[in-house]
Amino acid sequence: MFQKWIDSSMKKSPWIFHINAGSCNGCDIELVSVLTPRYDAERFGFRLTGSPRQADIVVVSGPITMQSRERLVRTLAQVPEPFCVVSLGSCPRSGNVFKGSYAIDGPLEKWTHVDVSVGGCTPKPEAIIAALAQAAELLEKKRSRMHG
Amino acid sequence: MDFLMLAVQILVFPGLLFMTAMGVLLTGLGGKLVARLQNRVGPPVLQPWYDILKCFGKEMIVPEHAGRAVYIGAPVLGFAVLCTAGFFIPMGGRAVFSGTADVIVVLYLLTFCSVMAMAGAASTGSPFAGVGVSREMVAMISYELPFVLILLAVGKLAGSDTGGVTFSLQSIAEWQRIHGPVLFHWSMIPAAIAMLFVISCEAGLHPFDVAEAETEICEGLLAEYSGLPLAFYRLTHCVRLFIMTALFAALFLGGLAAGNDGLAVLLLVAVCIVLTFLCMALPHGICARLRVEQLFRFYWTVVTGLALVSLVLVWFGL
Amino acid sequence: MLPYFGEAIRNLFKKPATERFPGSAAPKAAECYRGRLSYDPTKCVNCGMCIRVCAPQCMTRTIREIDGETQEITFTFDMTSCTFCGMCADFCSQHSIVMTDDYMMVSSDPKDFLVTGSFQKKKPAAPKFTPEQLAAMKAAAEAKKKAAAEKQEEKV
Amino acid sequence: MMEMIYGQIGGAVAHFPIFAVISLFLGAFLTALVGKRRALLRRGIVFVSSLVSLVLVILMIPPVMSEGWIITYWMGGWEPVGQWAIGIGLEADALSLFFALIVTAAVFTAALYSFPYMAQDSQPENYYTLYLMLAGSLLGLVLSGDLFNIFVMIEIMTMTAVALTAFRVDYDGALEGAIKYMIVGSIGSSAVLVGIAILYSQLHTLNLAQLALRLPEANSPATAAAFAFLFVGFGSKAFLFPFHPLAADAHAVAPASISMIISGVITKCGVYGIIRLCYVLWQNMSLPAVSTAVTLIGAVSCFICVTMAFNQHNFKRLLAFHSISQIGYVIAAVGLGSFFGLEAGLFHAMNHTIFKGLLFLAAGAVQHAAGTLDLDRLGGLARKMPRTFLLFLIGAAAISGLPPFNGFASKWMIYQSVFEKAEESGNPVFILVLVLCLLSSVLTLASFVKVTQSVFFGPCRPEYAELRDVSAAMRVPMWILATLCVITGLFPGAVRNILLAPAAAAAGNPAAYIDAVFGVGTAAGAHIPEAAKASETLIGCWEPLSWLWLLLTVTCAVCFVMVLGGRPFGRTVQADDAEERRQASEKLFAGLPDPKYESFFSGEKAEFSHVGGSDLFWGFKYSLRRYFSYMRRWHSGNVNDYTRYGIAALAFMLAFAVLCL
Repeated sequence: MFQKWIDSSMKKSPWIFHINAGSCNGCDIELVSVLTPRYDAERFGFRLTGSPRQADIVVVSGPITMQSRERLVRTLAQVPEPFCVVSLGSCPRSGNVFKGSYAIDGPLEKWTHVDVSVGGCTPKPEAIIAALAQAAELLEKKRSRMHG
Repeated sequence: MDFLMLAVQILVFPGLLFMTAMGVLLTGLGGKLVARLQNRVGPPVLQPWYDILKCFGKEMIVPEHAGRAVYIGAPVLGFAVLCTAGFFIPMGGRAVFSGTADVIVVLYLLTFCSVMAMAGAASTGSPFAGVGVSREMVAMISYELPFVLILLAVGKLAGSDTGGVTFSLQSIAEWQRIHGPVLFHWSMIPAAIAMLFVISCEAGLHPFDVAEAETEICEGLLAEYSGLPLAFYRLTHCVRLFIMTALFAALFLGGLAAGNDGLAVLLLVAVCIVLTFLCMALPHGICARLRVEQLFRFYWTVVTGLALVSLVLVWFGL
Repeated sequence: MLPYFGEAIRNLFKKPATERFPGSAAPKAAECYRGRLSYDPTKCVNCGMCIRVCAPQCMTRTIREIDGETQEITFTFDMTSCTFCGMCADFCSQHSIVMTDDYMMVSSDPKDFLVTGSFQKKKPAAPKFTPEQLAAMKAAAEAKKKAAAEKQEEKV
Repeated sequence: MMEMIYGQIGGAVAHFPIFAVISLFLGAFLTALVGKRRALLRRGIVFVSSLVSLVLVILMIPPVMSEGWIITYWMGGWEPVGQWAIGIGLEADALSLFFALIVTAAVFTAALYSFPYMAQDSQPENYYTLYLMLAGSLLGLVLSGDLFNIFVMIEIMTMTAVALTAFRVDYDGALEGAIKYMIVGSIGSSAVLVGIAILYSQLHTLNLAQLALRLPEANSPATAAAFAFLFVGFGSKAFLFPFHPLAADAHAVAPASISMIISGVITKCGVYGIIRLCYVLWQNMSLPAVSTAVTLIGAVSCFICVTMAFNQHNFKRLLAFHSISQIGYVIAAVGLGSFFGLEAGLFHAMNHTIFKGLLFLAAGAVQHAAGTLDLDRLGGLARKMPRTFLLFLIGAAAISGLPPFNGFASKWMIYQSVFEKAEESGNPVFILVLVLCLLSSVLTLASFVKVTQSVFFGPCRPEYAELRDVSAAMRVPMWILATLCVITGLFPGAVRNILLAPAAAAAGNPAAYIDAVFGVGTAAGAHIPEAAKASETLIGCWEPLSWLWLLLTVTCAVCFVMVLGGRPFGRTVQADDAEERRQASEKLFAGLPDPKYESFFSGEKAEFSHVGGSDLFWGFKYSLRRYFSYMRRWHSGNVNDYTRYGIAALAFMLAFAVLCL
């Protein structure tokens, strides 16, 4: 019974950790604007944390550039289970206009399993909130799968 | 039989259960008020409870440089010591324990709680945590001076008729029962204002939480914490807010509901809510986080000045 | 007195300016907002201009022979690779690509991001003359024009 | 309040004071004689002599402390004739026995520590001879009832301490520290000598009891000058305000066991001298002028030393400055003149010897293992030396006054007594003193957080990778001190009744001191004020019951965590997509260790970076940078300045004494 409580609380307080894998900052500004009074993601318990150790949803933006690849994978390894990965905008999934360039290293899919992805080159904040809510739902399922 | 009564007092009423519930409620309400001040809807009032419960569910990663015993023990000990400090504060009438100098005991137990937070952070060995420890210590130095002056002022005022100085919260409560709350004596108004600032810095509330600055130093003290110890730190953060507001109520608004205890508890809750608004919501909604030496200079000049004013006034018997 | 103090207190009593998005419907986007593509295969003439102007090459075209002279052409637009610049919509002479205002492109599996459409197109009729004949006809026309020019000079 | 029993105590107990002192000096003589041959013989002699003196002092406690006897012993049987004390006498009343207990306990523990600590040093027999001479002189000073005998013991103490400071000559700065200590120490001793000369010229006697009898009515500017000289002499032994820079130079270079004795015991003899001076001889501590001056000196030296300790780079220099700031606490409490203040001061003096000794021994252990004491170059020793780390934590918690330890009990008694004195005397200087004391207690905590963070916590430096903890023999004395820390912290009431109340009563009651020498009733003739009323403030420390609940909540919380064993509450199977991520990171970090357990470096590879030493507390140091730069100029480090400050203090004290007394 206590496990169920914890699973439901996973959904209610998902903390976000944002990794900028070489993004043009368009998506980063949109992600932060989600916390402003107009869109207010905090009403669902979303909170931007500074350290991967306290992350539940890792939001990755930007095509995985060569420089940021190693740092991305290392930070993802340091996040405690269970957590979801959300790819923000077109770049992480396909490399967008930088596709095929020598400076980027494949879609995010190559490095980690992407749970939810948001389309749009700078997706609108409502789309981001919908994606985060979907990721939070996934968190609960992952947690319940984890303890059998 | 009184052992059982004491057990109930420890574990239920003014003890762990009541303090945790009040702490979580106050922090949640504070979060909501901050949101409303910023014209947004804000998280549900039980949000801190969900945060703590979620942290219980997360995996705990002990970094390789961390001393495992201190890593796990420090937050737990910090929380236990904080609750012990809570047992000394008369909540609605009488405290669980009361000695002759329990103001100094509360002061030192709160210091011990901060030291435990710092010990935990230092044990992880991460540079962010190291900077967090240094900032938390500077914050402690800055708010300890005015805090002591306020306690002296209240002790002096409350001891004026017994001819000495009382360091015991119990006798301060009795004095207020006779002469009315300390806050209503105009000479203590500056001390009350200074105490508001001390509460917000001691409980680590927004403009003064230089130690857990998530933007500048990646959660400072809690940079390496995840899972269960993190839950205890969040719990300590919530309960600390309640203990400081309850201390303010005990020091400045003691004897209002002299009669029955029920009214006194209700009054305590109301006072704590108002204080949460004043200390947590208002500053958070209005100004941004201070730098470390701005915080230090602010506390050692403005807040200490306020505390000194009321100490001098009380000293000359006003 | 304190900055924003008055405004903060006023906010306390105003209704918060938050869009209750998941509760209420998602607000409509601005009026010519470049959201998800919509592709109308019937209008498309497979000119390939969109593929030419698309910077991130988000569309792929596959042509399948059906029976000799008809081909089935399918276009798939990968929304996760699109930058929503609207170039394809501008250059599409037949206006078969239109940017709708649907911005809610959120899903877990990648297939939801693909906009596909296919149509069948007759092969163009075979040319009447073979290339050699064409060359010969051209040479004859050339000779005739030269002769006319010389006659012109004698008259002058 | 138990009354004093007069007359000569019968039986063997009368000879215990002289036996205790002689056993130490005899040990010194024997070590010099036969110590060169075998280490075991040497250690045996040292062990036996220090143990004998400790046991004798402990045996004296029941008669003197609880029954109220005052043991007097006359050298060579020269009993006083009429009201003239001819011979040199030892007089062990409750106050001197209290300090004797501190001396012998510290000497015994430091001896145990120095066996393994000095094992590799050359000529250990010289070390042990000087060590036992130092111990004997300390005990002699505390037990002697004759002022000149006290001066002789001061001389022996200073000279042996100087020699022992420079024992490890190859250690850089050792010789320089020793020379500075000798020069400034001799200034103090000569001040005491001049004081004794003036007193002898005025009163023609040097026996403490007779001085106490004759001084109140022989109040002339000369005796006031003598008081000033003696006060500055004893003050310099306790490294008080103008003499404190010397402490850092002397302690930082001495071997750990010796710096424990210097900071733990020699300073206490200075305090003992001042208490004897102001409470028993001149009985002028209750005068407002004297008590304000002494309390102010204590508070000022407390605050200055703690701010100086704040940005030290050397572990032992930091500890040295802290020991002087704790002595400042003791002097501030003693200077109050009230009975409760004296009790608080004595309690803090005892606690200080215990936790400061523990800290110095821990510093010695760190130096023994790591080889350096520079805070900027140490780091991450907690995982390599866990037991020393635990002992250091107990000492650090005790000195910064955290509740379950003894520092908290005595500091809290000091605050209460200072505020009561401020309340009763009404002059606001005591509020300033109280604020200075509370502020320095926070700064003490800050500097020990700094030491803990820079020496023990943080990632381990590569060069200390194969560092091992010190041997068990070194840790035994540290465990003794640690348990003392906890015991006196948990039961301050008991300590007060057994040790503190009789000692404070004896100090406040010069009449009994005189009667013990010259027979009952002599003091009554000369109008010696009756003993200061033992104030009835109920010191009820917070009851042990609350301890029970604190421990209960802690244990149930800890086992709650242990039961969970850190597993996130029943997690059994790895998250399903974790496998994918593991392969990806495997591909990228083939050779490197799994980054999951490295600390978060915002994505970078976790290299060695330790936040410690001087890059802590930037906010505080930046805000007070003008104060710190002034302080740095003032503590110049060359001996001429120190002597200049000493002479200036002497001149100021003379003027003050002659004018005000």
